[in-house]
Amino acid sequence: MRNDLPVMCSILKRVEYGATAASLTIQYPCQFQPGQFIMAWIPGVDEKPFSISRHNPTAGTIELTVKRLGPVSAHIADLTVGDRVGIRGPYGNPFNPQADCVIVSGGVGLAAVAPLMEMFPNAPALYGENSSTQIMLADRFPRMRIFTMDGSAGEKGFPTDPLPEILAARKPKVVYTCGPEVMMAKVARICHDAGVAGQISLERYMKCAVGVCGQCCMDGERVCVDGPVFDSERLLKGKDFAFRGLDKSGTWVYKAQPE
Amino acid sequence: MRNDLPVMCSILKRVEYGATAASLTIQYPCQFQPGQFIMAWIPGVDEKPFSISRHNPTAGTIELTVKRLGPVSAHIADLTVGDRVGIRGPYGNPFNPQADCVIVSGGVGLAAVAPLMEMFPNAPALYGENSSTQIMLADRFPRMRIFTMDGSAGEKGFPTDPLPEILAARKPKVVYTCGPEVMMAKVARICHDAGVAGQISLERYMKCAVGVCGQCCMDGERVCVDGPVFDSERLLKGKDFAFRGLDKSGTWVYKAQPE
Amino acid sequence: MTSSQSRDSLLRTDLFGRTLTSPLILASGILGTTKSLLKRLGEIGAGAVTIKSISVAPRAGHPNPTVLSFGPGMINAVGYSNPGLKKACEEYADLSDVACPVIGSLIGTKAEEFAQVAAAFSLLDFAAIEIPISCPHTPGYGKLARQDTPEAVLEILSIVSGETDKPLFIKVPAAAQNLSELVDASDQGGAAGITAVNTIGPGMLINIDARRPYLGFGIGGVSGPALKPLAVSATYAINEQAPHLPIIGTGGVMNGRDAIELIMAGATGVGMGTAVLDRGIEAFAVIADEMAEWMRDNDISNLNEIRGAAHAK
Amino acid sequence: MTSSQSRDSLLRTDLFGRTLTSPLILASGILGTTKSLLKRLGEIGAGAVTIKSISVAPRAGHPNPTVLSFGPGMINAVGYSNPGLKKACEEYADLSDVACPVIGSLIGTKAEEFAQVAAAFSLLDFAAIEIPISCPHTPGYGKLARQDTPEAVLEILSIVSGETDKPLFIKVPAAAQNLSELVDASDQGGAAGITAVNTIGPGMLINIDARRPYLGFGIGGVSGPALKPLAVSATYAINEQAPHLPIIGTGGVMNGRDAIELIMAGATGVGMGTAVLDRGIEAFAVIADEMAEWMRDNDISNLNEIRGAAHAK
Ligand SMILES: Cc1cc2nc3c(=O)[nH]c(=O)nc-3n(C[C@H](O)[C@H](O)[C@H](O)COP(=O)(O)OP(=O)(O)OC[C@H]3O[C@@H](n4cnc5c(N)ncnc54)[C@H](O)[C@@H]3O)c2cc1C
Ligand SMILES: Cc1cc2nc3c(=O)[nH]c(=O)nc-3n(C[C@H](O)[C@H](O)[C@H](O)COP(=O)(O)OP(=O)(O)OC[C@H]3O[C@@H](n4cnc5c(N)ncnc54)[C@H](O)[C@@H]3O)c2cc1C
Ligand SMILES: Cc1cc2nc3c(=O)[nH]c(=O)nc-3n(C[C@H](O)[C@H](O)[C@H](O)COP(=O)(O)O)c2cc1C
Ligand SMILES: Cc1cc2nc3c(=O)[nH]c(=O)nc-3n(C[C@H](O)[C@H](O)[C@H](O)COP(=O)(O)O)c2cc1C
Ligand code: FES
Ligand code: FES
Repeated sequence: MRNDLPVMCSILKRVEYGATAASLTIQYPCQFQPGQFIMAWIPGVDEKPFSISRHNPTAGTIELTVKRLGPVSAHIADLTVGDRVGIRGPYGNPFNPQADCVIVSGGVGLAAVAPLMEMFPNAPALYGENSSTQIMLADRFPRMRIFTMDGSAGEKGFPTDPLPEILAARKPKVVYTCGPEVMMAKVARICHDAGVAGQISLERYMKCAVGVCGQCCMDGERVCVDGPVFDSERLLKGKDFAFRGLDKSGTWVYKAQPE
Repeated sequence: MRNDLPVMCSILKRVEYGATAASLTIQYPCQFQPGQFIMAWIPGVDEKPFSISRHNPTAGTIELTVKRLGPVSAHIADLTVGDRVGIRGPYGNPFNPQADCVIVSGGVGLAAVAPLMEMFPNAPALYGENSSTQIMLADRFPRMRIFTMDGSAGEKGFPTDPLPEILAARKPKVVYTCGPEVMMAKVARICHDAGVAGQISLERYMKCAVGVCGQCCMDGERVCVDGPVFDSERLLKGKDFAFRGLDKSGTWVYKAQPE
Repeated sequence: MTSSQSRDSLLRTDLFGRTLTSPLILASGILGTTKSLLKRLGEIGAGAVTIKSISVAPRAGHPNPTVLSFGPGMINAVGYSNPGLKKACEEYADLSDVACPVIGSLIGTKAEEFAQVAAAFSLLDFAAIEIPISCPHTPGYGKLARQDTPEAVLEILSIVSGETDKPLFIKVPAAAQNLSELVDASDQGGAAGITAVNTIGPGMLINIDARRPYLGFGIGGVSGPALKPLAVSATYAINEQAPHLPIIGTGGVMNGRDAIELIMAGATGVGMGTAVLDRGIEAFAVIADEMAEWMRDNDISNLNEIRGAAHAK
Repeated sequence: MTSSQSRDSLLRTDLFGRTLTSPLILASGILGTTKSLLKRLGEIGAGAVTIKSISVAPRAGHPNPTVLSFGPGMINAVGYSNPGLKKACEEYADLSDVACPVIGSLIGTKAEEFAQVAAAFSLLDFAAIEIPISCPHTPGYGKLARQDTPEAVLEILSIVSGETDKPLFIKVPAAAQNLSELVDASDQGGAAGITAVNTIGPGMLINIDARRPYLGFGIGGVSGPALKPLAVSATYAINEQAPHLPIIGTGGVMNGRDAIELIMAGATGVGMGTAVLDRGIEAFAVIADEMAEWMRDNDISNLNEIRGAAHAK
């Protein structure tokens, strides 16, 4: 069996996005495919999954982009250069990268698709936030179309708004998406209607990240190893997508239903 | 750490030498260098070290040549085609093979040097037994000089008798020897006097065969991993060679002194 | 003739009054969080599946990291996270679409809790109930609550069997000094069998750069290859002592040879957990294939022919 | 400044009233059969060496195989083979040419035997005496004779300390349910420290083709990487409970990081056995180098700075 214990890694760089989020560049040489995630451990606190938002194999670094949502994410987003964080991974079943694509993200879901946006700079990239203060990675991706609900930056509305039109016009091979599950459900249905494949990166509460504990179950699949990237058609056929997930105790928590 | 558990292996062939000994060909693909040994396990009985007397890498076989001395060796020598025996190894520090050599063996010590005799068919090979009924491997090595104490076969006397003369005549680079320790002590002194290097394969009671249990100790070295092949000069400088060895309990047993 | 025998006919195993298609049983705490996972495991070919242990009240478990692979095995301190009895009864209310028998795993800190879970489980379609008295890392339960004594086993069995007629399996600790007493107590208390073993612990690993234990809870239990010798030894000893008690031998089974090893030690069922990490969720099919192949190669047509075969005659 | 500190000054360790050049101590039963081996280990740089355990009468031990490497660790059932007290006293009569302190390991089946070995050892130049009450596979000794109870520990300590003033170390079992009681008893009985841990067992591995346990004795104890979590956990717990008792943390140390891990758990000395298989007899030098390198990289100038560092504050 492999030794897969978290390794303490130094933060080399830190970029802040308003008060809500930060990107951290971390020394952690590894193999990586877009869509994969690592487990980040704050000793004595907790350990949670985070997407790799950028990989630099030459420098041996990864970047995490973390939104402050609760104590763990806040702790990680607060790490400064020279601090160390425990890392294990990467884990998970990646996106199947195809150049002829459209990329849709919402909130910190941007982190998961950022490596695809870097790989395919010419693909349309739609990214939504509630408001201008939350916008991340704008310097890195100057060409992405930004949507805010309050119209305080970019276009007003949801990143899914122009999607049917774009699909009709470009007929891409695939749509990649990561973000709030209501948003992804919308993407899935739009893809279905347009006859375009969708690849959806899901989030569930994770413990082991290696397919053993059953914590991240949805529709009998394990998001950590069978996912996090799933075919949208497969998700639409199941019953848990955009419907429910297990909390820490293994109790089903029901999600806000897609309108 | 390696998995080094004995594997049950089939006996493919069996050759008997009078009532005292037998050679067994065993299916056991492995890497091997002359001088190395394996541990042979009879489940429910015991496990003991035996030299590999022949290695056929193409067929994936090894041959053991076993003299009936006690219950374990008798049990192994009695195995017949189709029986299985547990094997782990090969173990030990091999001979350093040089073509310009002389090979001296006594009794079942022949097993340890047989691969060298095969490798260097033109090197003088001297082999001694008490009497004709004990002679082994004579078909495989028709050119070896056989000595018996009772003169019932080959030349009468010890295989060490002509050694000083041969060394003086050929000035070989090295003498290889395996056999009773009194004989090997004689070889060591003859080599020393002639200024020729000697490589001596020792036997000690072994348990682990991997350098851990301390059972096979002599002069602070472990015969199983530091040996079984030692430089004769190194042995002459120590105090345990041809003097004593540990028995099963770890008690020193003193050997018959070389005359 | 044997050499063409089907996997199912080679591996068919009678346990707790059911006939399993394979002796390979999902161990408790691995994947057994939802019915959808049990269903998937049944389709893959597990002989039976055990649910993650259930307590009366929901438990969030220990903070992460809770499960880590460290080379010789895994170390875990999940801390019995579970949704509690009420939600579990909803989840497992209808097990008809799980293709194999389901074993309920029941935990409690005191008499009323054992009784309550047992009574509720009794109404569900569980083929058997397993009672771990042996967890090395959850306060209030198992070893940390000294449930691993013969007295505690007798008491728990008497409470539980007062509430249900289902076959009861006591899950014993690894390397237990008092194993024979625990087996006696299980037998006297009317257990239908023994699951041997739980993880070995308490164990701890420290990240020296962080100067902290890796596990959120600090201590945990070791499973996987590191545990196998303890599982084989316990199975062998229990089978020697109480040959009439079926054993679910559990610990470190990673391939078909390991499974056969536990059966030769005397196991009837073979629990597997950590194998899912190394061999994937398909382990229950792949390892069954490996067992069948070994059996065909060795002219064994039924596991009964080799059960306990390693015992000195 | 620290970054150029010598290995010896980094690793210097005070234990049983002696100053060791390194905390790395040869564990009992590995290589400690002859004075010539102890001498070699001292030259290589072991901080101290423990002899193979000695009983009054010679013991041939269990039949072979007695020591096997199985991947996650080693399993052994040597069975306390030893030449007996008389021969041992001859072998160890003069230890002046062993460059490091030598620890005598003492076993017995009854009071007179403990007394006899202790009295004889008292006259030898041992720096300390270790008493394993924890062997999982030798009838008459350790766990198989229930020497792993607080009562037995108190009795053995009172007998042995009646015969010798040497510092006494009680060697405790791995994953002991009663560890805290054993530590209390050791402390009350006047032990100078604890060695934690012995091999975990009973363990068994079966060769399914032979249909037989691999070990000649059937059952044995597991050492090496599989054991490390149990050694770390025991060391941590003992240090938490009795911070005044020095601990020789032993189990699964294979490299410098493992040794530091035990020290952060609270160990003063670090026992090593199985490492000799993987890292060679030079392990005592190589692993000391690895420790020193980590210390320099982390600006640690003395092991006291990190001893017990993993404990929750
Ligand atoms: C595969 C995977 C990849 C992930 N990648 C990233 C990433 O790149 N960047 C990142 O910041 N996070 C990512 N996450 C989420 C991350 O693991 C944590 O769940 C998140 O940071 C919240 O953790 P916390 O402990 O700080 O907050 P918690 O204490 O868990 O939650 C605090 C509050 O936030 C709410 N909350 C938690 N998660 C969400 C959510 N996703 N959407 C809306 N509300 C939420 C909770 O309900 C709660 O009210 C990923 C998760 C998965 C499974
Ligand atoms: C590295 C190594 C390689 C070996 N290679 C071979 C080999 O190729 N073939 C082989 O047959 N044996 C070989 N041996 C010896 C073998 O391991 C056994 O020791 C031997 O077979 C006797 O074992 P036993 O249990 O049958 O007899 P035991 O019960 O150990 O001994 C029976 C009787 O024979 C005596 N005896 C034991 N060994 C010897 C000996 N070497 N010389 C004289 N008397 C002895 C004993 O004192 C006793 O009286 C080797 C040993 C070592 C250490
Ligand atoms: C992550 C994890 C969680 C576990 N949870 C439980 C549990 O809830 N109840 C239980 O009885 N055993 C639990 N166990 C123990 C397993 O059921 C099993 O006895 C042990 O892991 C040994 O089997 P393995 O080596 O095949 O994993 C758990 C083990 C692991 C690895
Ligand atoms: C081959 C072998 C023999 C052992 N013999 C003894 C012994 O005689 N006395 C003893 O106290 N411990 C004995 N032990 C236990 C070791 O001293 C040590 O506690 C254990 O091996 C764990 O350390 P390790 O993982 O570094 O090997 C033995 C261990 C092995 C592997
Ligand atoms: S997080 Fe454990 S199975 Fe996915
Ligand atoms: S036989 Fe064990 S050290 Fe050589």
